[in-house]
Amino acid sequence: MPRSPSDSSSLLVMRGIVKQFPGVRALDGVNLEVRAGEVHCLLGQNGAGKSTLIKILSGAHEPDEGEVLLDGSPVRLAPPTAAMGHGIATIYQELDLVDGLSVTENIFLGHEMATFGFSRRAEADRATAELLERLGHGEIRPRTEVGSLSPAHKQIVSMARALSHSARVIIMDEPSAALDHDEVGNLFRVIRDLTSQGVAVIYISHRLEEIREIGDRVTVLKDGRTVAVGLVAKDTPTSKIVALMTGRNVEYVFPPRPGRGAHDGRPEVLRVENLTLPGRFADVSFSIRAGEIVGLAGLVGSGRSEIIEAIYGARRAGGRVVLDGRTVRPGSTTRAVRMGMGLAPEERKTQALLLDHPVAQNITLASLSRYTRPRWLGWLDRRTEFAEAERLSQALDIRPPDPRRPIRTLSGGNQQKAVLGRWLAEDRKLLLLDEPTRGVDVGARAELYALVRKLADDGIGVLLVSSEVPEVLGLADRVLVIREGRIVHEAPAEDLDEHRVLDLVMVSAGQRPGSDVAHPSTEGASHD
Amino acid sequence: MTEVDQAAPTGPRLKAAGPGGRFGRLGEVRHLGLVAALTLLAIVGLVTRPENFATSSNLVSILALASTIGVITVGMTFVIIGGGIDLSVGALMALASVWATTLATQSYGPVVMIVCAVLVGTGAGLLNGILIAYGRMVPFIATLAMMVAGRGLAQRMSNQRTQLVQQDNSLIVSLSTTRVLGLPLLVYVFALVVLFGWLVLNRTTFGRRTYAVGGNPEAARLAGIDVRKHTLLLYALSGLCCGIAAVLIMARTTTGSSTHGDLYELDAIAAVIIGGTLLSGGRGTIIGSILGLLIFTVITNLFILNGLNTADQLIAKGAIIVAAVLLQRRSLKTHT
Amino acid sequence: MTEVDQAAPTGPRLKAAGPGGRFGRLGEVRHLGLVAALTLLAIVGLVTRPENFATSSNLVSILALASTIGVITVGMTFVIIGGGIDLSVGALMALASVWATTLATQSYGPVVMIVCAVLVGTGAGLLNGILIAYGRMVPFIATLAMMVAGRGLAQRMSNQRTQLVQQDNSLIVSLSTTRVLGLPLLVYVFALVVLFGWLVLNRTTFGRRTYAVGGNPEAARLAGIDVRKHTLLLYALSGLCCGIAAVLIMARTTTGSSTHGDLYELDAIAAVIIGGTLLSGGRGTIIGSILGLLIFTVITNLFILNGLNTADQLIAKGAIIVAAVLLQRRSLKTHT
Amino acid sequence: AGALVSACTSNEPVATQQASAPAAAPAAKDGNDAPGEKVVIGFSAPAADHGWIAAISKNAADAAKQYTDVEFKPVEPTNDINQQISAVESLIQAKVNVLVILPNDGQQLNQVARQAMDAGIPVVNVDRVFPDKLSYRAWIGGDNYGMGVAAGHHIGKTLKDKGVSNPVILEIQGIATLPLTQDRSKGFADALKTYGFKVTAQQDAKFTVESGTQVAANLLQAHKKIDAIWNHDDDQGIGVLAAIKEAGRNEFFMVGGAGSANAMRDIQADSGVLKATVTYPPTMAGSAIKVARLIAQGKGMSDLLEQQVPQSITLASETITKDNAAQYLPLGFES
Ligand SMILES: Nc1ncnc2c1ncn2[C@@H]1O[C@H](COP(=O)(O)OP(=O)(O)OP(=O)(O)O)[C@@H](O)[C@H]1O
Ligand SMILES: Nc1ncnc2c1ncn2[C@@H]1O[C@H](COP(=O)(O)OP(=O)(O)OP(=O)(O)O)[C@@H](O)[C@H]1O
Ligand SMILES: [Mg+2]
Ligand SMILES: [Mg+2]
Repeated sequence: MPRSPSDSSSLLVMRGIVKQFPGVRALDGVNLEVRAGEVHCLLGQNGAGKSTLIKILSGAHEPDEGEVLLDGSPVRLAPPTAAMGHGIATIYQELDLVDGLSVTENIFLGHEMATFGFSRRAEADRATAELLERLGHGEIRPRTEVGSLSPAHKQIVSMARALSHSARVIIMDEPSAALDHDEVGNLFRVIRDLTSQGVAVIYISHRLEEIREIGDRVTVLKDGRTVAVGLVAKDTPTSKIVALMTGRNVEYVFPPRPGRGAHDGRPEVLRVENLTLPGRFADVSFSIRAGEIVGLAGLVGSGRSEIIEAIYGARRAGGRVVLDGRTVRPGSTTRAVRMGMGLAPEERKTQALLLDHPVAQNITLASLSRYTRPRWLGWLDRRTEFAEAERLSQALDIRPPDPRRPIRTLSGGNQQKAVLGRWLAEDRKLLLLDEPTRGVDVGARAELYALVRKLADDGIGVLLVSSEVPEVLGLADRVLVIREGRIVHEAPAEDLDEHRVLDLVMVSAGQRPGSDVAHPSTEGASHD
Repeated sequence: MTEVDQAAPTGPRLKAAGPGGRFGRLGEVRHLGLVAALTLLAIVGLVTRPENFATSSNLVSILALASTIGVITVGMTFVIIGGGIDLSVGALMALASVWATTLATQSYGPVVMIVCAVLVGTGAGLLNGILIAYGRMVPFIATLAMMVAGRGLAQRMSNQRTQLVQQDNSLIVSLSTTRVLGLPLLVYVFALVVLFGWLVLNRTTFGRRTYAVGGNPEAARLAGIDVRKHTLLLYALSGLCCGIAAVLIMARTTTGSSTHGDLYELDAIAAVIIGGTLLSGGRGTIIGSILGLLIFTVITNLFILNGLNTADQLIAKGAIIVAAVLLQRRSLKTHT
Repeated sequence: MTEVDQAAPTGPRLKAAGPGGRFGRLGEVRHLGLVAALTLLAIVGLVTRPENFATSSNLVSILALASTIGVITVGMTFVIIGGGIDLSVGALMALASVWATTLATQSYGPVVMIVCAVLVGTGAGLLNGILIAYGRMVPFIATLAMMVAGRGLAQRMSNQRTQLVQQDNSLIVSLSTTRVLGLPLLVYVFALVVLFGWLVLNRTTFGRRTYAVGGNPEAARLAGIDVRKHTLLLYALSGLCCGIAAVLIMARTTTGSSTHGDLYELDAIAAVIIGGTLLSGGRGTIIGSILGLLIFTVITNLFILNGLNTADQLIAKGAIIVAAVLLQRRSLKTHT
Repeated sequence: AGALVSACTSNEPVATQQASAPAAAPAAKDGNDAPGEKVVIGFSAPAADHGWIAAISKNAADAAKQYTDVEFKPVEPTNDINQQISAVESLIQAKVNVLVILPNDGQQLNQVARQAMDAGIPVVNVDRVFPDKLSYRAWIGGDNYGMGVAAGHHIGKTLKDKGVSNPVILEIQGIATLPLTQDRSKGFADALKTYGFKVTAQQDAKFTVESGTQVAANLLQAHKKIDAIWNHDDDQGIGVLAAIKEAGRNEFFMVGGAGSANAMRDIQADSGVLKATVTYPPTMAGSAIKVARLIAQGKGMSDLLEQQVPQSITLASETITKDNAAQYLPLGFES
């Protein structure tokens, strides 16, 4: 590969970039230098300013100060069309697709193939099919409505869209957050393909092992400033990067777990019998004991989230769910909560948060009736409520430590802590955690792991879903491996390693896991 | 994720961040704009009609005019914050007023009439709620159907005639004619409803849940809130307000009629939105809605005092709405 | 990604999975429900009035009735898919009809009258667009203000009188009286507008971008679309449709009047929503809206054919709207 | 001569009938028009969204302008009862000398009119009557029942003369929920009954041109052969006629209502189906202003023997046909 670190011809240079938001100085003099044909990684804690920086590059924000040089000459990148004109394409962190439009239309949105305003649809469809083929996802059909795609496929479409611009610089803001191991490998293949053609890739991720695998050089941001520029990825130890990011030494390790068989005598918190939702999952049976953390491992689309949601009553499914000896009637989250369950859902922003509301109100949302007096009147004792929220946010070390701030202004990791905090206000018997660390930085992760373990030690049962196999293996006591909606293996975490899990998880050789993501829903349609 | 913000789908805002920020302050600042607009209108009143505008009897008249629709606006605020909309309010008020003034009902005396109006309003509101929460109909269509059918039923019950409140039941009329401390009783009813609405919205779990249900129904559901039941209750509450408003309009006009409350739905929705509540739900205040409503009422009063003709009055009203909103925007900007 | 679905905030859907799915088929299936509702209505018509309903003159009459508001519905579909709403349509049609029938305008002959109506509609629509896209006003409020002011201006211009189209300009009236292949010309105008709207919405970049602007304005902006300009154009388009509708209503009633198009805004919005367009924007079809509108027109026709009185008409209309929506839901369910 | 059936079936017990054709010009024969003590006349009417109501407001203003001793104080016209109540309240507060009120609904405005009377402000009630006699000093208005009767007689007689049996007679009302509409329909039905006829179908068209077109278009589909139509209002009649023309129907004749200049011209030209109209003169508003002035100044009507203005004045509804259209044309209001 034509990559030489000595090649000093910088394609893109940013100098002294400042960006001020009302009340926040998101960027405070950031420098960045990117070379042609390299994968330049941008690292930093949640809220460090990574997304803001790349939004300046993509023309979505205008910087307050500083300059951007492309090929040595200063350029103006706003509005987004200008950045595109300069050959800069972006895959945003928040999926930026239009659900109501087809795959093709999303990919060519803003730069449609058209004659006198009329779309040349066949031609665009062909181009789309080629792009998707190149990304290894020929099975996504160009005319499919994007809203019906799984998150992983949406991510692929976003990528295809960036490629459609034939850009010189492609920015990827946490592209792997919605992808599983296999998909990430696929993504890396595409990235290598791009860099070999001289395209520069700016890559953002909180998964440090990915940086090691794909990255050439690393720039680290902290609190809106550059703390390290152009470190060579292969040569810098992870611990050093983490120290640069967080300003302290975080052990990227999991809390110790109680020994094998520690839970044997303890009561069953949850028992699931033959849980079935046709077309999604079938015959799921397992149990969780008090103090136990059970992990669900599987590929994206294997049905883990749906199993969790069915247990919680958010989806109706056949079978039986028993919580603490009592059968849970399906179909009502209200009942599930009353019986002692709690769910930290997969998509924080859409499924858990009231973005405009203060942190405090987000924390107390599920336990409001605790602060009423008298209860039947529903009269809120707001002082007690606030005190409780404050206590929890301190206990969870939510930063900034002001429960009155709208939760929108917090970084992802801190938002996630508030979501967990919601279930700590009241005694829970079972916590269902779906991708609890998605988009959360290393430092915050370690804290979350410790918190979950502590909750378990206090006697709560935990069901954990994560697409990061090491996380499941590191945190859970016992692991259930899910494939195509069925439990295919169950073992204590100590008895498994990453390779073994990946083998179990894979669908029979030759078949792409991605193709499964789309099919069950189609089948479901024809069954009914 | 961009909020699908129906209210302002075009703003080139980023993720609706920005001024939406601080909670308490936002409230205050929003109201500041409305108060400024009201003050401006008052100044216009004082300048153009110095001898009429600021008289206590005129102010009482403004409040009395605002009472009926004001009660409805309180219910509408709940519904809109909860992510819905209620087009049936005017029709439900008419229906309740007709039902309560049929000869049959009137024969039981004023208390039964009041109970009847309130029950009819609440019942029809419940039906709205059932269609929306359990029949999963779009609120706009469900309440539109209710609006149409409600007026039809009212016409049918009243035989398309205006029904007088009979002499025996003049207790109801006394709500409008009896004054305490210079204010007709119906203004007190209005004030009580506003106070009650404010307390429920700001001080009870029901109110808190209303914001959650409107702001992010999925999150509310996953937090264990029974979103459907809550939605049902919101429409019932709006219906209840229509029932109370029916009593007030009976008191004020001494009649029940299928023509009462024509286009109240538009006025109430406009007041709520001018008051800073998002049409997409999850935000808003009772105080804002009431200020919005008062702006409309004062505008009307100024027109009456100045004897503008219909045409000019409409033109001016349109212009004032635009001006008030832009003024409010301005005061928001300078404060963030 | 849960769509913040203003339309159905209560559904216990997860991640908008479920029927929202396939594109082409969805379209078909949605329309299937509407077609089923229309068919049912037609059967009712055939059974109750066998000698009147299915006559060609009655069908022509239904189409002619649907033409005016149909043209407006096309514009409304664009605005709502683009994430907005336009309450001013009825008023703009009235204003355009009045402006085009003033003595001054009429003296220039029919062509100038038509141009005048279209320009007035488009101009007022542009003003809506400016207020919303650049003044960042909430569409509901901006177009409400325009509705109020538009009617006022129309009343002022016409001196609150009905203005007759003069004998010299009867070319305009001939749009309604001249028939080609049995259909009055105005039905062709309607059909052309629908065809044009369909082409623009489905086959041009402008149309596809409208979905993006309504469905995810932030994504549209990041894709380099000028969201504000696009929004502006959407309201101008709606205004243009009002101008065309004004010509049709002039042809049909032989007058311009400030009372034309009363409550058209509600009817048009209802037709669009019944047709499957989300009030929150980003989804919808022209065909659906037109089918929705036809349902309303056929209902009215059936009522009058059967001699129902107003009260019963209203009650039945409310019930039919509910039934149609539930029927549509059912047909959606069985197909996914 | 046309079937001039004078409306002697007034439902007002103390009605004073005016001469058959109202005087075309305000008569200034006596001292009553000479400037007297200054009076402030408050005026409230529904919003003018319609030719007849517009003529009401205009006639009132024109009549007031004739007198130097009258200060005319109109308030914002509105179609919302609640607002009209406030408007009248504001006039009471402004302490006008006399009030002229055309209420949106007599019953609903009764209370506030009573307040005015109690406060010593005489109220002249125009057209839609207050149910409580204590609420007004004088009432002046058209004869809605009589109007229906006139239309019924005209249609009945014409059809009888033609020898039609079982005729199809359609009625297009104004706003169905107004008492005046119900009075008109009752008079119409009663008069038809004397000929053994009845109304085949009835729809309401909200007093607007557009609604007139729509209702008529549908009614024409519902009835393949029609003998006569009575349309309550000449304004909405423009729309009705447009629909008839569009459908190319002419097997029937139509009678209008209210008496717009436009309708009279059509009748005079005898070019279409409109053969007659029954009047409901908006000049009543001008007369009301005159009456109000006299009441405030304590004068009587000089043609009458009484010292005071009568309590009730019912205008006759007259039938205008091709024969007498020319005579009435100056009194017709422009739509
Ligand atoms: N539009 C905005 N208005 C106000 N503050 C903002 C806005 N966008 C970002 N911020 C703030 O700027 C800071 C940097 O945010 P940014 O999204 O760039 O962080 P990030 O490094 O991408 O974090 P993450 O890893 O969680 O994605 C944060 O404090 C954030 O709250
Ligand atoms: N929005 C959607 N529309 C259609 N099908 C969906 C959607 N979301 C998920 N699915 C389908 O549901 C099935 C299970 O998805 P689920 O989200 O439960 O999987 P998962 O293992 O939790 O994966 P992830 O890690 O993405 O959450 C998959 O077949 C997927 O294709
Ligand atoms: Mg980020
Ligand atoms: Mg999942």
